[in-house]
Amino acid sequence: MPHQPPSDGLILHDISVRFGGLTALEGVSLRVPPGRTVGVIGPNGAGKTTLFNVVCGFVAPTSGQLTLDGRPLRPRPHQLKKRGIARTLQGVGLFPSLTVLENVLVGESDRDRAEATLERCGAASYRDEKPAALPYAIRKRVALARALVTDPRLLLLDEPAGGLGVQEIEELGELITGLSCSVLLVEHHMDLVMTVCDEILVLDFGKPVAHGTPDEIRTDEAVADAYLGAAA
Amino acid sequence: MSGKMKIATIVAGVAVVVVLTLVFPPFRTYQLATVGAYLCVTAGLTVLTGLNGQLSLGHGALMATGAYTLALSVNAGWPLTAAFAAALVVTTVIGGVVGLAAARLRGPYLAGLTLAVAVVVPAITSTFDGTFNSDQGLSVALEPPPGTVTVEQWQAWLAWGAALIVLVLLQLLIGGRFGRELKAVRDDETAARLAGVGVARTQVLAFVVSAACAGIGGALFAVLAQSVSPGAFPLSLSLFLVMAIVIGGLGSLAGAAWGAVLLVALPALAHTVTEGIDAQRLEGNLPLALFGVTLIVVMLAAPGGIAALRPFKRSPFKRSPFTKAGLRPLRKRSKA
Amino acid sequence: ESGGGSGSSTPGVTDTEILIGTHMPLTGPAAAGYSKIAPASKAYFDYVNANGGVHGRKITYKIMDDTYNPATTQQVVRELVLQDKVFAVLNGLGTPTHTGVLDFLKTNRVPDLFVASGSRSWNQPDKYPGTFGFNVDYTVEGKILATHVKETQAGKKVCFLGQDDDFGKDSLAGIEKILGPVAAKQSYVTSNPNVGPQMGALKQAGCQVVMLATVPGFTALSIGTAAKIGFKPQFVVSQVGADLGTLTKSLGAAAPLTEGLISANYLPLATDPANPWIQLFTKVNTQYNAGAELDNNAVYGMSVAYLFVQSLQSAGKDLTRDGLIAAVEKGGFQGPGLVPVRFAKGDHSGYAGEQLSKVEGGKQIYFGTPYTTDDDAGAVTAYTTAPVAPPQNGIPAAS
Amino acid sequence: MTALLRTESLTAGYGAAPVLHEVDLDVNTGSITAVLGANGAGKTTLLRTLSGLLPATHGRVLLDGKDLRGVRVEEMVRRGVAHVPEGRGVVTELTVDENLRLGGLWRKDRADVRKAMTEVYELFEPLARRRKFPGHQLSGGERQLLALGRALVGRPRLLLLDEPSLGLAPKITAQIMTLLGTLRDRSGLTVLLVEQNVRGALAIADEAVVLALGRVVTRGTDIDDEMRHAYLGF
Amino acid sequence: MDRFVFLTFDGLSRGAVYAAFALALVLIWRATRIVNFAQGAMAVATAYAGFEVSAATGSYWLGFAVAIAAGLILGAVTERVVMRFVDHSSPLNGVVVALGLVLVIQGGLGMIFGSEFRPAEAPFSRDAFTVGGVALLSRFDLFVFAAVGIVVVLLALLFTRTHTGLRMRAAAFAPDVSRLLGVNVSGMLTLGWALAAAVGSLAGMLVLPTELGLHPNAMDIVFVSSFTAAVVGGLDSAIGSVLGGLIVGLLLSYVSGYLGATVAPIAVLILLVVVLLGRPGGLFSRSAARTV
Ligand SMILES: Nc1ncnc2c1ncn2[C@@H]1O[C@H](COP(=O)(O)OP(=O)(O)OP(=O)(O)O)[C@@H](O)[C@H]1O
Ligand SMILES: Nc1ncnc2c1ncn2[C@@H]1O[C@H](COP(=O)(O)OP(=O)(O)OP(=O)(O)O)[C@@H](O)[C@H]1O
Ligand SMILES: [Mg+2]
Ligand SMILES: [Mg+2]
Repeated sequence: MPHQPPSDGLILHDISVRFGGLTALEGVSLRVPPGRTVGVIGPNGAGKTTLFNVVCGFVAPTSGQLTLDGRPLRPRPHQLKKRGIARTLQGVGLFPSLTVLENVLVGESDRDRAEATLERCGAASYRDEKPAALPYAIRKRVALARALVTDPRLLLLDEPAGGLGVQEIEELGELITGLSCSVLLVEHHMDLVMTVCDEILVLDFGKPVAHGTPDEIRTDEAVADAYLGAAA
Repeated sequence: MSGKMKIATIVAGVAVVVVLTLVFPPFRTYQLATVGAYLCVTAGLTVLTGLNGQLSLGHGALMATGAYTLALSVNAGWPLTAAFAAALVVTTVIGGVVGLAAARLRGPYLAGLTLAVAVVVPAITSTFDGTFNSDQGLSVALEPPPGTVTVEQWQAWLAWGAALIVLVLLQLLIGGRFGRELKAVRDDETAARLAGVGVARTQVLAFVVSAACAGIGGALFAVLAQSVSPGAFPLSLSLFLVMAIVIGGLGSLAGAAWGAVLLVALPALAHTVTEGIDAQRLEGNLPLALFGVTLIVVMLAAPGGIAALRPFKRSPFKRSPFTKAGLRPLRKRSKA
Repeated sequence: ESGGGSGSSTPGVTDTEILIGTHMPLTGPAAAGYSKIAPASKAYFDYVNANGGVHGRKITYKIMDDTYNPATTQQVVRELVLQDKVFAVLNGLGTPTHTGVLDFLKTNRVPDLFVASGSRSWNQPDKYPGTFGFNVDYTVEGKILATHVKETQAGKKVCFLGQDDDFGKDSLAGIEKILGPVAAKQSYVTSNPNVGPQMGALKQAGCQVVMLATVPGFTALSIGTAAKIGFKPQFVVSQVGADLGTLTKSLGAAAPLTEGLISANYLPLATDPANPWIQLFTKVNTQYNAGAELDNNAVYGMSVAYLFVQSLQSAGKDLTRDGLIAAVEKGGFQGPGLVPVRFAKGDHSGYAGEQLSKVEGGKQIYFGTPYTTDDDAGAVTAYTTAPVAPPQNGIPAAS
Repeated sequence: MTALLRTESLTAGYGAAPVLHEVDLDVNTGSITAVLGANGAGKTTLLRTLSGLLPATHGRVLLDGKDLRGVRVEEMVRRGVAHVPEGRGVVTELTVDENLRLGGLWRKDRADVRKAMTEVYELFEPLARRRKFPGHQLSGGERQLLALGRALVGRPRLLLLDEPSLGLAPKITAQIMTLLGTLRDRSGLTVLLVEQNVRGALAIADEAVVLALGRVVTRGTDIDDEMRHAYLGF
Repeated sequence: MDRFVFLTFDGLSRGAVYAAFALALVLIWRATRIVNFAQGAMAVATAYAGFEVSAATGSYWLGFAVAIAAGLILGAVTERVVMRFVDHSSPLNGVVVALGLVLVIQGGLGMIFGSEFRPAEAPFSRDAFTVGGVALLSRFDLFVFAAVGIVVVLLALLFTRTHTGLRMRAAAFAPDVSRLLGVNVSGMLTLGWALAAAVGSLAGMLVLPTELGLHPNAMDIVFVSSFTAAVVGGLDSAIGSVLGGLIVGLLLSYVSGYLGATVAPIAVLILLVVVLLGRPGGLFSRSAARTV
């Protein structure tokens, strides 16, 4: 897809978020360069989703700055589309009363594009069904299609592999690798994270504990300790 | 049904009604006119409440706004079309103001606010009684209908002409992108935001659209009654409007049409059925109770409303509410 | 068409039947009291029908419930006129409700007789030639009550509490015509059943006489609230809100508070068994009103029906709408009223005045003579003609 | 070993067409049975039918040899069956503590409920930090832990788990799998474990059942390669 | 100053009455997530029963007990016979059925008792104690305050301290999950309705003596004011509803006293707008729910 390569992508600078007495993020800095895939991992409750919420404007950071392509980002969720950002939710977040196709059309009302995106995500054959009756995996594909249809420059994926089978995850990996936009990926499925990410940020209790390439992270002691456990 | 088919159905339906006005006796024609006026309101309300999930218990007050605006304009010597335009503009503005407040509120809190709007009408008419003439209201000086047309026919044509315009415009509006956005906001605000839908904007717009429809409906009522007074727009009117769209079938214009018919037909039927019985205390009370029973029975038997009934497909009685509850996906319920 | 001479072409009239209708609140908050009126009228018509009817025609009275909602009134009156084709509308109740159908009834040339409200709107013969009032109008009443206050309570501080509509305003206008500006005035709305702030203000203003233009529920509430805060003025209450039976029921154990209450009325009181009219109405009531209690509302309903039968008798066998209106305008009716109805060519207002009543020993009784006056600057004068007795069979004779 | 749970030609679905077809199952006391299958195979439907959320259209379910037909959903937990549904089912309006209490409300042994709650808090440290927080503030994984912990507070005999690893960090997933093994060995807990994390599930399972299009296509202690390729995609 | 004091006490005693009824609304909201529009009509029906018994036996307190008991029964029956068969996939279905019930009850009461006002006696004197010529509160007002206070405390204890309260809340929020956890959801709903209707009946017994009297529609206006009060306070908070009731009562009193009775509804609307724009979930709402 031909579009202007962004000058310098998304930059988070020293972001902190507090909810009352609870520190959800503390001093997180991160750059998502154009076209690259950056993974964010960490134990449950480490603040990954909160990080996404900051980028999307659902949560105002207690301190720190955000810039997108050199311009400050003061996001409002429904204006993300205009700035070329799209996001999937940790659950599924489909509109139950709309059909699969209509769900995608909410993101982008061009019918041909919507159908093409559904096709690309492998959900085209369900276009006229309501989400409730679909298997979880299909619903996740539709949710992905709804984010992708806006043709974003930055895509935020919150646990896209949750609930998917082995083969499904492989297909998802291929799809992510094939994307030309930059991707910020939160995921607990290590195989996927390790194969698709160019670099990975590890959070624990809201603080960055490691940052590096998949290989570096795989062998990092602290990460194994806090997150991967014996399974790594 | 495709959008074009739906519009064709609307036009055909209105045409049938107009033919009926030529053959019906005057009172039936007047009832048809009333149905047409109600239809404008229920159609707008079903867009707001059915499609966008915002409950308004104050649409009676918006109707009053339209009715009073028309009355004041006509009495100031404006032609009827200009008076209708004025009613439309004023209710749109008021609807926008209420909608702005409503967009922040959910569920019973929205119900509470709109309820307060509904009960404020008499207070306003008596506080500014120089303009609105308190409880007694205003009479509307209308020119007699042209030619040999009877008053009732003229009223019916006016009402159904307006209903035609309202329905076609609403169908165009909800058949496309706006309709999807309304439902998206109702289903999941967070996901809607992320998909680029301005939630507050959509909600205010929905309120404005439905207020405009209510204004037109109210203005038609002023024409039908040739008078307006606060007593004609009580809280019960607002509640009945909500009942009508739910019983008719929430969220579809067909449901709104059923609702409008029921608003006129049900009380009349309840009265007719009980007419033979005249014991002092039953009079009035029996039809009232019968009306209530009908509402409950219909709601239990046809939870999707009349418009959703497919009599030959499957009996609604067969579905037990318990297995139904079991079917609900857990995911949606627990918001997890 | 209504000008046609033959009975068959007049809507609602056949050789054997006259169909008339009315609108009343039978249900809803306004139904209290009022819902008894129409059944009483109907009972009287049944009595007349059982005794041969009027000119051989039986009267059928169709009562429509409008719940005091003007929009419903529109519906039901149209149903009566367009669908049922009633000959006339009788005793439609309520100012806001009935105001809305005046034009419709006029357009359809339907006689609109004896409207049940004291508004002055019914008396516009030029604008609404078919509409006639029945109740004494609120201004006339205000003048009469105020005259009594002026005579018996001279020098006292007189205040006013009224409903926030025509009823209150017209009453106050009448009162102030006689007394000049009152010392303090307050108003209430039916949607807020707490008159604490108002009574508090009147107490603080040092009012000694409080004149009420209130519906019965609010009369009771006002008296009760006043007592609650230790405020015991002389209450002078409009007939609309002074029916002792209703007040007693509302007040329950506090009913003794009504002692000494001054009001006025133009019809015999149901609690006066010596009155021949009450005797007649009691008889009709037991026979034809399903054992309902004969209270002042029922007396009112029967009096309306009596006046209507008088009008029919006077209109003659060849019944037309214009004929009926002409007969009413001819006037000269004598019936249960303590004062005459004023009907004439240029006057469509109802009863011309009232007689004062007082609650004594738990009973509402008349005292003094009836008075009449107009709603303008006219003097309040005593009416001394003795009341008539009802005809032997209880049915007005053809005149 | 005896069969704690047994199904006989169990058939169930949501509309006219069944989703589950004639499923026969034997789950031995004190065993872990992994239920595997592609997305949409009917795993969730199977668990919902077992716990009574979805009525069976045909066939029957036996617990301890007793037919469960007519037993109400709320009764199941008293018979020792705990179902952790797909999508967690945390009551988001209640606090973490209240959610946990809810898991043991039906039990008479109050002291043991308190003990069980303490154990859960020790086991799932993120929950301990959030006792008084309303459920809606929790992260996805924390909710999953809460649902699981809540089931444990009831000290069930039979645990029906629908993708417990969904949204959990690898370390915690491993911890939970170990925990299941321990509970099985120590207190004879029986588990029916629906998992997409096939490797992890098979590592602790005594037996595996593979569903495809609502039918049992294979079962046993180990799944051969052909089956793996055909139904599990690896 | 005297006037202000008088109006304050007048508003408080009126507000206590709204609070009582708002409590019933809050209770049923917490137990079933339904705003019961039939609450007023149900309360009137049981009050008729109560006052009928009082009149027959001459004992106010016997009638009082009968009214509360009738509330319990009516609530339970309403849930068992009607409400449980309502399809709750749209929250409006329950609202419509409740409105249908209002018509049935009001029609039924009209048929049985007629539409005249009947006296609703108060158990204690309604004559206010006066201090320096200013009327403050009556014995009856104190009774109302006490009753409302007790109910608030009991409700708070029920919901926060008891297992049953937890079950009721869980059943209301997540019926399916609750059933999986062994909660008898249908029983909880019945209990919720029964309790709410009983509190409604209590409120009715407290409200009606201050109204025009007993009448099928007697609670219509009270319902509106009390619903407003509950919304102002926050529907999830018993304390909030009491505070909301007192605020609405005071506002109505001050406005009627200083500006005139006519403008009172306008003042209520303004109050709602101001409160809800600041706190869309009422004064006592908790922080907004996390949605992502
Ligand atoms: N709106 C909020 N109010 C209060 N606390 C919050 C809020 N949002 C998040 N938190 C808390 O902040 C912490 C981080 O939450 P977050 O959802 O970002 O975790 P996460 O890294 O996405 O975890 P998971 O992998 O389980 O999804 C959690 O402990 C959560 O309880
Ligand atoms: N509520 C429902 N209404 C109708 N059909 C449904 C419903 N829930 C599930 N289905 C259908 O039943 C089939 C089996 O679904 P089920 O959820 O049991 O699969 P699963 O094996 O749990 O898959 P997943 O791995 O995606 O959770 C699917 O084809 C699905 O479309
Ligand atoms: Mg997360
Ligand atoms: Mg599943």
